[in-house]
Amino acid sequence: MSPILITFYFLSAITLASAFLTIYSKNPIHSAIYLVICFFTIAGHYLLFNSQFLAIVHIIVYSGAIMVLFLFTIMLMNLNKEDEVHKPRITRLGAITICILMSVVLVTIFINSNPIVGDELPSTEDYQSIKKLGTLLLNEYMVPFEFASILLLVAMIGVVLLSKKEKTEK
Amino acid sequence: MNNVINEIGIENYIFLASLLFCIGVFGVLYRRNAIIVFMSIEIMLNAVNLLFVAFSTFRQDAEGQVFVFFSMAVAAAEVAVGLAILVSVYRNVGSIDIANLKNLKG
Amino acid sequence: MNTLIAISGLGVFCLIAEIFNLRKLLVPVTILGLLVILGLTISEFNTPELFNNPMYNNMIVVSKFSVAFSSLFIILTIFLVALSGDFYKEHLTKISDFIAIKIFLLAGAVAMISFGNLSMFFLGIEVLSISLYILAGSKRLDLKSNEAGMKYFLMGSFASGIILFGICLIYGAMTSFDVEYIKSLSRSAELPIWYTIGVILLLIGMLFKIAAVPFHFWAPDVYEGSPSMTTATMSTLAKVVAMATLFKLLDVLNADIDYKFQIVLAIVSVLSMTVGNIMALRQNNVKRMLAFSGISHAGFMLMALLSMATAASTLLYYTAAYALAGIASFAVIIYVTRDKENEDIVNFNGLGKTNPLMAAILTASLLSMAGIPIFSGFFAKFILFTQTITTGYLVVVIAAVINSIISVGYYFKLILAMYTKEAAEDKKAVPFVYHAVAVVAILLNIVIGIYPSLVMNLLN
Amino acid sequence: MDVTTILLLLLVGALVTYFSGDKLASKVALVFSLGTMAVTLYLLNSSAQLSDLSFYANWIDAPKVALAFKADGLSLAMVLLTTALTPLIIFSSFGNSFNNSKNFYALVLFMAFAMTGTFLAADGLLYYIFWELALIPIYFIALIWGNGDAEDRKKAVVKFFIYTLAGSLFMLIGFAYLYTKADSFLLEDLYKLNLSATEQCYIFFAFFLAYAIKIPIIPFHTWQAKVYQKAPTVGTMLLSGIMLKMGLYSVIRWQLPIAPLAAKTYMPVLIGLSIAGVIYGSIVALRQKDLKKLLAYSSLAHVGLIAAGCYTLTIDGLRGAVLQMIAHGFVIVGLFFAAEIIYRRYETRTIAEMGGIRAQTPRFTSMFMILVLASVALPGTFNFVGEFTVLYSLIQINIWFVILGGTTIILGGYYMLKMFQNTMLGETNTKVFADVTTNEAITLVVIIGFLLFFGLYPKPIVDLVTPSLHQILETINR
Amino acid sequence: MDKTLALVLLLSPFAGFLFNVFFGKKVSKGISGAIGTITVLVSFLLSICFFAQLNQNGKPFEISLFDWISVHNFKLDFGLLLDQLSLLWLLFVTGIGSLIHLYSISYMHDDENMHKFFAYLNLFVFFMITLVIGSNLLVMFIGWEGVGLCSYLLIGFWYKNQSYNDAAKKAFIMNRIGDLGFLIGIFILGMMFSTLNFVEMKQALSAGNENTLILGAAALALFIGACGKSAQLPLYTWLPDAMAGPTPVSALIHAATMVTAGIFMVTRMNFLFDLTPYIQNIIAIVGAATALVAASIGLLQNDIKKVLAYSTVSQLGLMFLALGLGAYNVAVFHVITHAFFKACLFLGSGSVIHGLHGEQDMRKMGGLRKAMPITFWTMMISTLAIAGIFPFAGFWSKDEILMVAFEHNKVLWVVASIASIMTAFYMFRLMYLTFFKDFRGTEEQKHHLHESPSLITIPLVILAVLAAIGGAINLPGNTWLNYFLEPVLVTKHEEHTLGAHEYMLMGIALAGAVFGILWAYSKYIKQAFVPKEDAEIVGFSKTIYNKYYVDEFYTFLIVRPLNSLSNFFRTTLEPALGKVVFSFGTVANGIGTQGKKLQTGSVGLYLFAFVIGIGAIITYLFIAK
Repeated sequence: MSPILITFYFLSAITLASAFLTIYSKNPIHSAIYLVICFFTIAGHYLLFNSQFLAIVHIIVYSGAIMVLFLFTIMLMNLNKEDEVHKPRITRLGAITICILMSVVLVTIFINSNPIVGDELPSTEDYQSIKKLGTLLLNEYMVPFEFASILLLVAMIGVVLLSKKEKTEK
Repeated sequence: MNNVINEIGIENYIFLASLLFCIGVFGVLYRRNAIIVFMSIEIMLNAVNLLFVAFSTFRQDAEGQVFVFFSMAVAAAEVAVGLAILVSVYRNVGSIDIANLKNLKG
Repeated sequence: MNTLIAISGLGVFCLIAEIFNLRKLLVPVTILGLLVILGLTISEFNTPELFNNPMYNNMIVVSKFSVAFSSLFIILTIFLVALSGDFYKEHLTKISDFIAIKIFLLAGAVAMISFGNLSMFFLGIEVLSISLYILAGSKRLDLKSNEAGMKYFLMGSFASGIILFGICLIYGAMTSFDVEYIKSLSRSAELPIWYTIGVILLLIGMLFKIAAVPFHFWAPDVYEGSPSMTTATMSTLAKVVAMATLFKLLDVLNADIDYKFQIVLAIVSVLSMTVGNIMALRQNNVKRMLAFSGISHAGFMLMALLSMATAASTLLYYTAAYALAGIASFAVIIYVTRDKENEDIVNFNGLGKTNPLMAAILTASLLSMAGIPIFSGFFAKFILFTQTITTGYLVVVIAAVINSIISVGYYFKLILAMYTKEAAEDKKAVPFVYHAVAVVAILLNIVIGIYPSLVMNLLN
Repeated sequence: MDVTTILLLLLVGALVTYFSGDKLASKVALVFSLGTMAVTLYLLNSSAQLSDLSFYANWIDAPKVALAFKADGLSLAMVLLTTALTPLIIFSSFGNSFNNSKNFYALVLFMAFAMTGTFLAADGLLYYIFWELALIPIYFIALIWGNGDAEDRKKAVVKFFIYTLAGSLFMLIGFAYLYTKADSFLLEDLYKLNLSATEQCYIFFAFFLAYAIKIPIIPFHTWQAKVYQKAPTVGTMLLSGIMLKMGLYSVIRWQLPIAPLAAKTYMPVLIGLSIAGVIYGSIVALRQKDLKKLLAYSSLAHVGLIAAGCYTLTIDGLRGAVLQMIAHGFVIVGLFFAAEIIYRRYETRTIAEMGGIRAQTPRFTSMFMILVLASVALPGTFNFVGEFTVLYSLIQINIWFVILGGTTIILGGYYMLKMFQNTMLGETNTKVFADVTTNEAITLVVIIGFLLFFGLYPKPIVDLVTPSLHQILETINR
Repeated sequence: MDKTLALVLLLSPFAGFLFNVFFGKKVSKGISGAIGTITVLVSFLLSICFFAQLNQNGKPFEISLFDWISVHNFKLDFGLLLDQLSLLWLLFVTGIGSLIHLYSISYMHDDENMHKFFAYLNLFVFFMITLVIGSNLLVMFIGWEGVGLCSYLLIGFWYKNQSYNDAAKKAFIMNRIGDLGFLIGIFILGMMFSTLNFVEMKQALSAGNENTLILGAAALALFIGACGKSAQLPLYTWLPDAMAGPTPVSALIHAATMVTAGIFMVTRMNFLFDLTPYIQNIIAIVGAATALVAASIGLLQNDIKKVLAYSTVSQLGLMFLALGLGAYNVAVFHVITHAFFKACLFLGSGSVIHGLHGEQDMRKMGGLRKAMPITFWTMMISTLAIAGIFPFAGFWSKDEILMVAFEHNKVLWVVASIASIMTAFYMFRLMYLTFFKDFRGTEEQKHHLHESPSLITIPLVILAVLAAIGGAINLPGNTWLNYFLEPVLVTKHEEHTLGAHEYMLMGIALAGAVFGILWAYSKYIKQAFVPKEDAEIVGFSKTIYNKYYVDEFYTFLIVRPLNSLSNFFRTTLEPALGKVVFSFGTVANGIGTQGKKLQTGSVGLYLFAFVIGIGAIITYLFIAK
């Protein structure tokens, strides 16, 4: 077993475990922490692929922005209690069954599928440096890039719209 | 540098992403705390992102990684909007238990 | 492409307008702008040099199909914006936000219909969805609106996850997001199974958007809880967009849909019709009823996908007929229920006497949805039936016919209320804009009903 | 000038009536309907070749639909029935006052327009559109201006609408299927189709559902009595006088020639069903307590016989059916009008509350009596000509059909005379019954005159319809 | 010219009808009656003209007025045929019709609706003429139904009495049963011959080679029609009830003319019936049975008109017996004589009823001989005629029937003879109860007893004379009628040679009649027996008195089941059918109601459904093979 493989299994284990614990822990704060761990391990995977830039961005966006937002909300709502009522048992059992079934189905399908012929691509070509990504993003993907700004704009207006108190009009 | 994916095997990443995705789905179904449900959805998105990068590396193609940026933008926007809605629900109901949202039915 | 840029520009203009306190002018100017954009779009229709001409790296593909549908979306948006002026007059401070979001929603819609790259598609659908989440929850003090927004958001982002997973698998198989590339490759090479799964997941995500059974549960709740204006948007514009995109995806991704998938489509279609219609029978809330009616119409539209070769024009016609009727009916519904607590059918009692014109328009639009000639709803269904029979799905057509019959039951419940019950209140004045929108919409509906070639020939 | 003039005139008439205001509406409608009748008569006499009156224009390219109106003896006879009955029906309503009468009369004219279109259309889809279009006005007429308890009425009318719509939607499937075969909806092209026996069978029954419900043939008749009872008399007249004939006409024009093999295969069943309707309708009518319902069931019995005639696939059957359609159209309008005259005075439709009217109103009694006699097909009335021909066609198929179908002679006499006895005869009623007004008398006299004249001299109508029926028969036997 | 005259002959009563309908109320009753009578008289006179003409040249006269109905294999015109048979009928229809019109002027004078009465009577004559002179079966059918209609109108003339209306309705409907048979007969013949014209059918049939089975069916169907109109078993029950109408109506329609239409039709179609001996047998048997049954019922009736009604049915039975035996001319002979004496009897009874102000029960009569001598004597003559006493008209015609019966079948002869004896008995019972002994009515009635006015007595006298001497048209040895009818009959009538055999039969018949008379005499004059009150009648007499309960039997067998079936259909089957048809809607609504419960509002559930949906689709597409 190569070190890479070991690293992969290790990271994967943590990813899955922390993801599971995110869902399973009763305290939302704990969930958030587990989620952060999960995100970090995913960043680890990115690093494993040698895409450092993406890993950084990932950490900044998810752990930095999204998780902060989550935590902020949790704090705001004062949710750090463990008093959540569970769904009825039948629902929970159903959820477990369905998810296991679904994983089994997906995995079965993928196992049964034709093995991908791993054609050796020349590893010399640069495909994931910051420069390459930047060029790609601002040339070919210029339109979606701009469009993403509209997306963010919409989200921004939306959030303002949803939270803004209305002035009673004259 | 050797392609990492060839060593680990793309299938493994597919399995990992699938499992992660399923865990996300499981969370959505399992919990009734809206914020945890959101988190589960984030896990799902991350699972997909992971797979994107894996494919990108496997194919030696940068587009997948570009797409991840968009996906992140979307995730951020969604979370922002979702939390805004969540907050206004919380203000009105005083709870973020999705099982309590049963006024509309029938 | 120009359309998309112009629309985005218009959206930004709306935001800027607020800064300069141009709120009163906002609606007319926006409509004017949309009309100009409509003209621009239509002018593209007969300029083949734009087609198949890769611009912006094939991110946006302009074709007759996309232009036709874009025009339809713009027309619908014009109606919706026109109605907004009165609808949001209580929230004047926010009106530019509302309008801007609607315009961006349109931008998302246009991106969805004219995408040349799956990233555009994904961003488009997200812009559309996020706009709708916001609009659904926009009545922040209203519990129902909150609930609707919450439910829609939860389920919508879940569906986004599914769609994203699908795209990811497609990418894994194709190494590209470019649809032309995918299209050509999907015909030739031996594909890994991820591709098919990816396609299926993507389509399931779209089925969620059009509210097909069993992914329909959100629709009635969200339609009922959202502000009526949003419901109108969702049931007309959003549904049409999702449907057109679903068609385009099918067309692009899966050059030859295999038989098994057709069976799935047929089953989902029949289920949607049946569940939608049967559930609509016992509803008291008009918006909820129309939500179920929308589910059944989604079923009908899915039927069109069984014969892909001719589906484009059929779908254009059906969606146009359905959306125009929907706009007309929502204009009346919004007018009737604008100062009511809810949208129950009792609010419509005696409308035939207090306001015969509005009652007549609502009747006409319901008849169109039920598929009575001379309204375009009839032709839409008829053409659909003809094509489906040609393809050989007689059973589906028979199910569709039975469903049409059921649907008459609940459409008539509303008509009966208007004409046979006594009104609870006196006649009240109708703002001009409701009349205008309702009349124009239903007239358009009748015009394409009397002369279907107008629309049917566009995409041939 | 061609048949579209009639259609346009009716449509314009409907619009003008709508805009003429409540006071003038009835008169305007009458003028327009009389105008259409005049035009119809003029057209019938103006041209040596009826086919000159046809009209063709393209309408929709894909699917290929044309504005095709075919004028042959059969359709013109039916158009004449429509345009002749419409003024009568409108005129008969002069004694009533309706709320919103402009809407009411506009709807009546619009319905006449749709029905005329149905009779004329030579393109399947166009025909279907008119067919459905005729349903909407009658729905509103019955719903808004009907009588009796609103909830009951609503139920009955909605049932009627959904039921008829249900049937016709299956016809639509039939047409869609035919289109996939012929790539055209034109009557001629559909006639030319070579369908296999199974296909014909499907088409036949898809059409049959629509027609059986509209005609109605048992057991598809359940909507009928209630709707007749609840609709305003004008609506009932339109329904029973003309609209039922749409179904029968369509059997002859569309169902039989397109799917002749199926018609031949299932002939005994179809005739049997129709005749069962005759007997069933008559028996149910025996004990009806409501005058309009009784007339409804009598109508069920009569149209059953007409339908049986159609399905014999003989020239006598078809011709008799057409003659009987016209005759029945007039007589049933007259009878419903008589019921309305009684209602105007006694405000009841319950037979038990009538009786003893004869002494007070000899004129009305005589006219009512003649209508009753015409309805039981006494020789000398037009109805006899039709009934005779139909029965004669039945015996060409099987003697038992004529024996069973002929029971209408006995049972019809029984329930009609019983009804007449209970409504008109007996000790003089204590309630005053004013004799008929001039307007009412004119309507009745016109109907009676028509029935008696053509009863003795049916030749003009026979000569009008026979050639086209022969053509259709040729198509059936192709 | 002849055509015009024929049209006048036909339309004259119709003109009278129109006049009385439209202007009858405005003119005085006398004028109304006079117009009614004169129009019929015109027809009578014209009939005489035509008769004279025909008698001279022997050529039947046929005209076609206009095309009427056409079916695929033939066209029917509206045509008239004036031949020996139709003219014979025309003569006595219009003749007796004129007399009865005349009679009615006085009889109906007190009725407020007299103009209507005359209108109906005129209409009846018009239809009767149509029936008689139609050149094809369908024109005959117009008249056939038309007279039925007039019969309906006239029976229910006093429309305020619902039981009269019931009687009218019953008459009409029972007639219609026969009419259906008639129509079917017409259809079969039309199918076979492609014509309904009598002359053409006769020619076609003489060509031969026809399927006797189908011919038999046609003949049977026609005979059923005749049964309805001529009140034969089993359709006879309407005729006694029809006595609800005014007496002149009973005389004209229900004795002299309309009820003989069946005989006319069978005679008209003799060429058909001759080819179907089975049917002829049936006719003979039905006729004989009717004669016996009706006569036996007549024995015990107490209503003067009912007695006459049953006697009519019985006599019609005898005529059908003759028809069944192929002796058409004999039947026609009896029709004519019967028309005379029965019309006279009815008018006489009308005179009695008139005198007693509407009393019809013989138990309340008696001793009227002195008060109403003319009535008594005319009725006596007619009674003798009907009883078959030499040399009155009835003797000759009835004797011929018995003779024919004897020749063919002894059983039928016995039956007919018994019926004749019964006839003699009940007719004299009628006479004795009415005119002899003492008056049994109220004092007031007695006080008002008077002979009827001359307008009533004149027709009586004329008819009595005819009843006395009418037999002269076909005396043995001077068989004018037989010769006259020869052209229209297929089978030639072989001449009776009056041998000992025949004289013996005559003797037996006469003796039987005398026996009946004596029997009646001993019972009602000697023993002065007066029939008991209804309640006291017991045993078999009660059965007879109640007409063998045939009406009740019909009610039980047909009317009641029909009504309960109708009730069942109306109250049970119709709603049930409606429910079944609309169960579709009910089920859909039910599912909708249940479905609403599924839509719980819980996002969790919705997501579950979502995931299950995905799972199902993927499983179906990728796992399931």
